[in-house]
Amino acid sequence: MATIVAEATGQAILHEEHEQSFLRKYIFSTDHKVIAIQFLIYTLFFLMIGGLLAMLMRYQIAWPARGELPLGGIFPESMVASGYILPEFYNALVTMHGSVMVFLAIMPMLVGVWANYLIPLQLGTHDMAFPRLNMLSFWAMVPAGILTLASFFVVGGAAGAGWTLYAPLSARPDLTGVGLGQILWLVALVFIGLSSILGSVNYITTTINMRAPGMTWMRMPLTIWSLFITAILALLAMPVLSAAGIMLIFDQTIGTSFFLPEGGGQPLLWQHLFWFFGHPEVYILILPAMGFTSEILSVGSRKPVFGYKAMVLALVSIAFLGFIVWGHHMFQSGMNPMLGLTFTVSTLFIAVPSAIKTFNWMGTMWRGNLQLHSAMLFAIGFVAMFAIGGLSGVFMASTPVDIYIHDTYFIVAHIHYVLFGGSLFALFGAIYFWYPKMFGRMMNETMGKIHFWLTFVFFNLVFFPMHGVGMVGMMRRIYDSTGYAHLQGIEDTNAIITWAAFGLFASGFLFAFNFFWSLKKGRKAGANPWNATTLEWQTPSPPKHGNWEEVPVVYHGPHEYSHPDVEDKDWLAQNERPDVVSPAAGSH
Amino acid sequence: MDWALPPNYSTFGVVIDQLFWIILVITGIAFLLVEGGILWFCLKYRGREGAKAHYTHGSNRLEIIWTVIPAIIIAVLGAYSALVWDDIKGSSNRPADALEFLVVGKQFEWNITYPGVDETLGTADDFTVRNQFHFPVNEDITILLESEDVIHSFFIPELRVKQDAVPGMTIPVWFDATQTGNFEIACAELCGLGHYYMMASVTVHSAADFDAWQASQAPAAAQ
Amino acid sequence: MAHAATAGRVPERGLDVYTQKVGMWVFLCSEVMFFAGLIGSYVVLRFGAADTWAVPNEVLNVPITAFNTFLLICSSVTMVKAFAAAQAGDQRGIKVYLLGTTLLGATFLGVQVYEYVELVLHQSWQGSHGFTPAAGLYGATFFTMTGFHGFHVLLGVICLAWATIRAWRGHWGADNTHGIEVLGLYWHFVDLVWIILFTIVYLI
Amino acid sequence: MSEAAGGHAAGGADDHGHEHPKYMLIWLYLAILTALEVGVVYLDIAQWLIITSLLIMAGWKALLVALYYMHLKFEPNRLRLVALAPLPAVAIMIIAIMMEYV
Repeated sequence: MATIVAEATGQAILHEEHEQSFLRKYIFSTDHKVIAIQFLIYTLFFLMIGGLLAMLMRYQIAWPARGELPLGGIFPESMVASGYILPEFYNALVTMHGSVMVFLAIMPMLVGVWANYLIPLQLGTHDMAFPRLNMLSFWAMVPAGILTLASFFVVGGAAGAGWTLYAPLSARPDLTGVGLGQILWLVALVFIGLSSILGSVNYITTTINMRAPGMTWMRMPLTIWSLFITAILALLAMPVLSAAGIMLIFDQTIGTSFFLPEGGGQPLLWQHLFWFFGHPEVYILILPAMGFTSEILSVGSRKPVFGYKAMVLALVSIAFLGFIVWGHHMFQSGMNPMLGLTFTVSTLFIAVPSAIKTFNWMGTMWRGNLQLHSAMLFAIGFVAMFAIGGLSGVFMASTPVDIYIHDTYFIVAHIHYVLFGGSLFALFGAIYFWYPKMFGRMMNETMGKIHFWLTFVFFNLVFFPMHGVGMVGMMRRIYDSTGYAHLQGIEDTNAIITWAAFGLFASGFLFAFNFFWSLKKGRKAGANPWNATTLEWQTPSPPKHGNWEEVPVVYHGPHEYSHPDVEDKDWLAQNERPDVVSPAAGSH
Repeated sequence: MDWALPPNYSTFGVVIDQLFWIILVITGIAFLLVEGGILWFCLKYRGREGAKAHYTHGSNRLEIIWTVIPAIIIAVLGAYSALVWDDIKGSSNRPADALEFLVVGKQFEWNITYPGVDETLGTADDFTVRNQFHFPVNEDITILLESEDVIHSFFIPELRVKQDAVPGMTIPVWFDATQTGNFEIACAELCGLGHYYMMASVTVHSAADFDAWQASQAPAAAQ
Repeated sequence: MAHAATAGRVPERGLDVYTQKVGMWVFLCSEVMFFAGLIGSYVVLRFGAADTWAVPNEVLNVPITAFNTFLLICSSVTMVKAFAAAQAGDQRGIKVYLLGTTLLGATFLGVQVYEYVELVLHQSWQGSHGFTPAAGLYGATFFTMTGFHGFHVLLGVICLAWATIRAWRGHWGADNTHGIEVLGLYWHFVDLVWIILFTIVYLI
Repeated sequence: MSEAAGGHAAGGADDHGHEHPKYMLIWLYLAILTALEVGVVYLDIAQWLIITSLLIMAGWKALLVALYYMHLKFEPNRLRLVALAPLPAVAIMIIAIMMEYV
């Protein structure tokens, strides 16, 4: 390992090796790595909660008239009565599954965990720009989580107006039967917004201003690029949601009528504000996953990322387009059809950068030396599943087709191919990949591979048939589909989907077991188990407080694998001095 | 379950279905290309001891190819979609002499107001029927969609019609059924506890049958 | 090719602007979007109800708010003066100007509270007594926008009070101006938002 | 180079090596514009003229604050870029929502 010559950096990081209290070290820590691990545990917990809600929902969809919910007795009468899931609880399940997954599981897992963990390490700095704000961004999530869980147990139950909170349904308790639950969720949303904004300020500032010497923009790993762009999206989109959410709270509590037509307000205004946030949010949920995938594919293929610059440009253009396409969620909402025209065109063009990325990922694998470990399998799985999710998006972008498939299960299939097959696959990959850095031990490979194949098979069994159910015309969020003439004959498919969903949920526990088992029993990892080039692998696992003995100096691009001039190994760390490692490389 | 769109009974449905299948073919080809490629690469370039990957940072020519080709396909698709969309929803294409109905959604029913024999809304012979939508075949139909409380969505799968009903707005929707038959209006937007049973029957009559039905309803409603 | 050949390059130095200032500007970007959400909604709602919109100076007390606007402008100038004093190492200037800014900000808040109380208790609105957030879209947008601005002023005043206490402890000086500049950025932003709110809410 | 990592080196002092902007002059400017704004409202001229002039004056004041008090006039372009970044998003949002009334 090339250690950096002191004069090259001019500055050594002060090591605060003095004893910190347990509270300061593990609970109210300002160390970005500890905060990332806190986020990881938090989000894995809510991933399980969100999954549990989905299981209850799937049970109801598959067997709407059966009752007999297993363990139904443990739920209060207001949720499950004599084995039957009640419609009000079903609406809460639909709403909170979406809300919890988007806001408390996937988004903080992509950004809270990995932006926190990777930005300082991959950029070669000792911590975030504002460590205390960073700590606050985690602790703002805690009340959000508590309020969310508590909302299930208040009078009227948890929010039941869908995760999109369409007013007036979300604004008038008399129309849903949900009062306090809706307000609690909105307050939680404001906390989430605060957390996300504080986090984003940190990520952006750190990336702009605290890169290690030599870490030029075009030497940043694609993970950092994607997290940086994501932070910009969150920074500009989240405040709009906060503002809209606060107005919605006022509509419910102090008698305003921003979104209530009786008082002159406009329901469509809510949708515009929500989707102005919501579409960038969709990219917040996928861009980091794209970054992890690029990184893992490059390491696992032992090749540089194919078309690095094109990848960066594609990220930037997706982010830009992300702000001008929100109307495609509203094609059938009654907005001005002229707006529909503009939004169709801008939306379809998002397919272009997405295609560029997909082809470049394939280009990265092409003529590689593929190491098919669990992380790599999930990354490849991401590309395969994201492709399906991206392609099914073309149907919706084409407005006439959207007339039919809007608000059907086709949309449900699409969003899950992107958010589960996309984001969550990449997240599993990222956990398998960076776990050794976080905890110093490898996760068990055999369990990892079994987990991948179970997830892959069950995932497709759950969500691919939903395209068909959607084509038949099954509407989203219905408690019981059996009453409709056009939905006759889909019961068996729905039952198959539900059984597969149970399998998918169960395979999550294999992952959880592997996660905790490997903490103690996993193989010791060493600093760089994957022979990777980026900076985080050039410091011990787990890195000490402050990350580096001396700030690294960057000499190379982020993914220099299998360089022909490097003789003895197939990788060239970003901070390896060319004259020390390979004189030949210098003359290249 | 058939993996198919339900049979189509409207004029707009023809183009919508056509577009659906066109996109399915295009995306199907892309799907095979990508998934096949991934599978092939996984098998062909599986890691072997001592093997070294091909060192490349990419190819500008390839980047241009796979930017331009999708962009062209997308542009054509976008232009065609926009034309069809304008045809179906553009306010300038609203049929002038259509038979008009008022449809008001509320938790959890559809109230349809019929124009009566004089074929105009807002006159004395109008009458309202709950959860029953009757109209004649092969005639331009325009419904004025409203909502009393929350957002609902007016969805008739077989006619390929879907439009949100937004409180405070009156949204015109037009279509033309090509065959007689019995269908259902479903609510496609979560509207509360009874969302799942917010359905109404749709009956497409021949012109003569519709007149007869309307005549049979009108006296009852007039009282 | 991002490769060894570029090793001799002089490394980038970020923005050449110190980190706290970059951070504050980035944060202000999100504040811009927050107020854009509120102001955008106001504009849209007002267009939708243009014929029923009340004439501002028939409901709101424009002269006293104009005075309040003037206070906020004064507080901005004292804020930059405090920064200039810090750069010059003028300890007395730092204390005086920071204290002045704090007091001006607090007075602004006081006047706003007075305005609210008057509106809620004594202003008549469409025949009934008391102009509250529930008074139609007009009341809703008015109280939401000015209320959130007031909340930002309150946060600013708290930070300013803390900075003033630090000034008395001799914390600031020619070698320590960053805190004042960054706080100033926030404060001027709050002023800037008020300039826009005052115009569109009270005057137009 | 190490400054980039530490982030503390580019000091405020050398950022502001220029002559101080005339803070009091700007203050006077702002005060006069505010007085004018309030005055315009009471003028007996066409509504659109009042609104346009008010918006121009408000924009002018906002610009003065941003350029002089917030020092954007003296900052490097890189920082101005950060400051201006959200404005296109704001414009897009408001214009698109307003299209509901077209």
